[in-house]
Amino acid sequence: MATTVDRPRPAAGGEEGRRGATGWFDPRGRRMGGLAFILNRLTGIGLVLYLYLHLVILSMLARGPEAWDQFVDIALSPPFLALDVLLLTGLLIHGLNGIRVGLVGLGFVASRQRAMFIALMVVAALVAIAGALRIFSGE
Amino acid sequence: MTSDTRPVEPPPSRDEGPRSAPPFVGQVVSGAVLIVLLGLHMVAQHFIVPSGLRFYDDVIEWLSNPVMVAIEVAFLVFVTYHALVGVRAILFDFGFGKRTERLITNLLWVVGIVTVVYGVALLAAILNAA
Amino acid sequence: MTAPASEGHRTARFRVLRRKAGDAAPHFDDFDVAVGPDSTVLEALVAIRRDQDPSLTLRHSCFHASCGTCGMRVDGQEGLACVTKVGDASEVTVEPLANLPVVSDLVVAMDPFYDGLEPLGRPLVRSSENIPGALPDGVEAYTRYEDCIECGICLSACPIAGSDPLYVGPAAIAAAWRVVEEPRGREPGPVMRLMDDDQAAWRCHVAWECSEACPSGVDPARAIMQVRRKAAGARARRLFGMGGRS
Amino acid sequence: MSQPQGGAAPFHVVIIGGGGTGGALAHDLVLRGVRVTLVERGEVTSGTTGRHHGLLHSGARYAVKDKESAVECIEENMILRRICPGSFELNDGLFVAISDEDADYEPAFYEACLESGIPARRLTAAETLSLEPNLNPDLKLSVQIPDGTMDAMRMPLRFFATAKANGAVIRPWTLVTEVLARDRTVYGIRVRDLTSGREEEIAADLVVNATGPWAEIVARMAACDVPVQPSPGVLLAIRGRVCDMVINRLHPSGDGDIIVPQRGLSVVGTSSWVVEDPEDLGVPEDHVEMMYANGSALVPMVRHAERRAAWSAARPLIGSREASTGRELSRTFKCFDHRETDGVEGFVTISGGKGTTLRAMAEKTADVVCAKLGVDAPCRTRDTVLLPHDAFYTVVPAA
Repeated sequence: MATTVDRPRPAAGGEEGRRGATGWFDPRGRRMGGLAFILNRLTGIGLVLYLYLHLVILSMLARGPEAWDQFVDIALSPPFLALDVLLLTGLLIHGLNGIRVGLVGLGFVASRQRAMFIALMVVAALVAIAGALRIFSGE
Repeated sequence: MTSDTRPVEPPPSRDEGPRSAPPFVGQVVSGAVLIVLLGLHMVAQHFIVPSGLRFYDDVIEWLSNPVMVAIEVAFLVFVTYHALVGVRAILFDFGFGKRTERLITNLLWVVGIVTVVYGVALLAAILNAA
Repeated sequence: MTAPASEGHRTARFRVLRRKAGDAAPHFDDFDVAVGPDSTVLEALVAIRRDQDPSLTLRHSCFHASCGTCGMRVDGQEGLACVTKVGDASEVTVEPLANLPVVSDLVVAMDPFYDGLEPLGRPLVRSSENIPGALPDGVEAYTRYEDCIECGICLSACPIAGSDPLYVGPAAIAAAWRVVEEPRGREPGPVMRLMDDDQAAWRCHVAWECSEACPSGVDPARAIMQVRRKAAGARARRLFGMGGRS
Repeated sequence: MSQPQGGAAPFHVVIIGGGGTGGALAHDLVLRGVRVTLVERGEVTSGTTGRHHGLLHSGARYAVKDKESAVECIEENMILRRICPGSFELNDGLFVAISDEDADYEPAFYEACLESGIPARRLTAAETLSLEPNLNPDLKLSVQIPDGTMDAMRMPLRFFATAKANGAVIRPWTLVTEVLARDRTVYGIRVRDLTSGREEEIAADLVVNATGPWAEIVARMAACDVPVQPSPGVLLAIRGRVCDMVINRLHPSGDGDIIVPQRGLSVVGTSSWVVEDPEDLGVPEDHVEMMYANGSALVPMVRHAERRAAWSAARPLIGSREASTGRELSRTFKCFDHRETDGVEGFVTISGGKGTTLRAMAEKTADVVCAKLGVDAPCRTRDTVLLPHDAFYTVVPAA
């Protein structure tokens, strides 16, 4: 898209001035929306990894009741439950922020995006805490 | 008032033919669907199945309902799409250039199809084993 | 009748990122500068060049947030050095804008920024016009885009421009939306077609950094979302056979 | 020594100083077929040029006391409107009488405007307030004249852009370390490229010193003397446009008597004093206070407006060293051929003047330069429409 004009340029740093493909998750100097973006990406990557992990684990279901129920016993141990809380938190952040990105990103309520982010993240925190209590109470 | 002196050229027409709907819209739509499906999933786990969807027998019984199977397959399709478009966006940030980007898109299509096929086959295997 | 700015009440340390042609990597140089309660980062940098190191290169011109040349990163955040106060800081880190090629020290090359505006016919009007009646009602809503001072700060703050050199960047899309909202005789169709693109309006990830960083209140992020809304609406109308143009 | 290779152009002129005057001179000289290299220590327009209040003078300000400057201004005002389309807010200006004393000054002022060729229109208090409702409601009357608002950097940048496109070599970040002379004849300069630290010599048939308030310092490098007095003024930018026209106080030139709307800001100016070192101006807080006080006499809402920036710019005034405020010095410009003033050949200084007259200053200087070099080419800058400012960054220089 950007036109590339071959132009003599006494650049000391050349293209290195760019933050770079891995620079996006550097939170230094970022403002609220930038942090939301970083958070959304990190949770997104985490959820993709979880998706494939989940698909692998589910293959145990095909191996019959013993294999699966044995796994479920392990999965009910506190360290695993902590991972569940992490998963829930990631889902909440990604999903709720996603509502904001979807609305704002298509030109709706753009002027309220900041307030919306704060409100949604408060909801995420509350639901995550409630969920954590419920998960650990063993219900 | 006066205008600029350099003549304003009409922007060059783009020669790439009709473009597909922007991935962003797809992300929003699939994201919205996922919120609904995931909501159903959570409600089902914690309110319909009394002890949560955990043990083998519960799972098998859950899947004996064809509506639930349909929902699971839909979930798989949408979540795979949403995940891989997200991965594509992150990969595109490396600025590889148009050709590599096309390659990435095609590769991710393959990954997505394999994922869905694997998931459906797994579902079939689980139901067969039961 | 003069009170030099160097008559400061205290000393602040400035860590300035330096790089000259031929340097393998940039490095920080520390300078201690006398600052007063109203000192700006630009005044301090000019004092460093005058009193300590004449080889320090930086861009500046108007000293009042109108020319847009002194955009840089102060303590990691983009701003115009001429209106960025030193405040109570005892240490201030100064780096060139990100996402643009470094020419030397704090100087970046601006041509990639202007290249993004070129295909649009460079619609950023450099002076606000004063012809009563010539503009539509509620013109206040439109004129803010004319406040763009082409400083490149939005490009530096944008996380996408940070990694993808193909993205046209916030300023160009804001300029394009100005043409759509207020054509002033231009045909907005081709501009919309340029912006309805996955390297243009659709590339944005809604981080809103550009609008938060803009020293001139241009709000490019809102413009990007307006472009998308219009483009998506046009696509939807086409999809359902209601005609409409992109 | 890097001897610039001449193509068709036989002469090479080096200009020291990348302000409006240097840029306009580069533009003028390349149009006359002279090869030009311009060196500037920082970014172009980073000295006085970029810091001025962005007023396209009608000349009315000088009409009573300095008719020469007034005539110069109105002529250049009309030329710039033609060759820099899009660079100006054609908003006109008002000279507003607040006190009875101001009103008494009006007949002389109005007559002087007409005598200088400045179109002027008398307005009653009611007419004035209908144009600019934020003005002091106690105003007595006003005179409308063709002032305008410009972008202090982008208008001059168009001269640089056009010069560059026509083959001039513009070198910012290039510090002059020595003016090279032999037998009282200047033959080039030694520079340090600040982007790399490399030093080199640039040969020249003639060197022009266009460094504004730095003119005396640079002239001394060539053992010459220029009576330039840096005379700074404080300017104050407040948030918001308190007016759409340029508002001047109708009285003999004084401190804090003008408000220029600039984009979303209003610039109040200016004070005046004199300094020795153009590098060290400072922003005296009492001057800022004075801008607030005098600005609010014109437009009361200035009093409580948010301060966006306050800065100083040094006018390069020509005149006696004994001046104490700078106001008594002429606002016109002067071109010095140092063969006549100091017996040094190959060295010319241009100084004085103001942003509005940059083209005229360049024309006068280019005439002197061309006469010295024996180049017989007319000035073409009156009718050459300039490239837009951003071409300075995007244009690919002719090889």
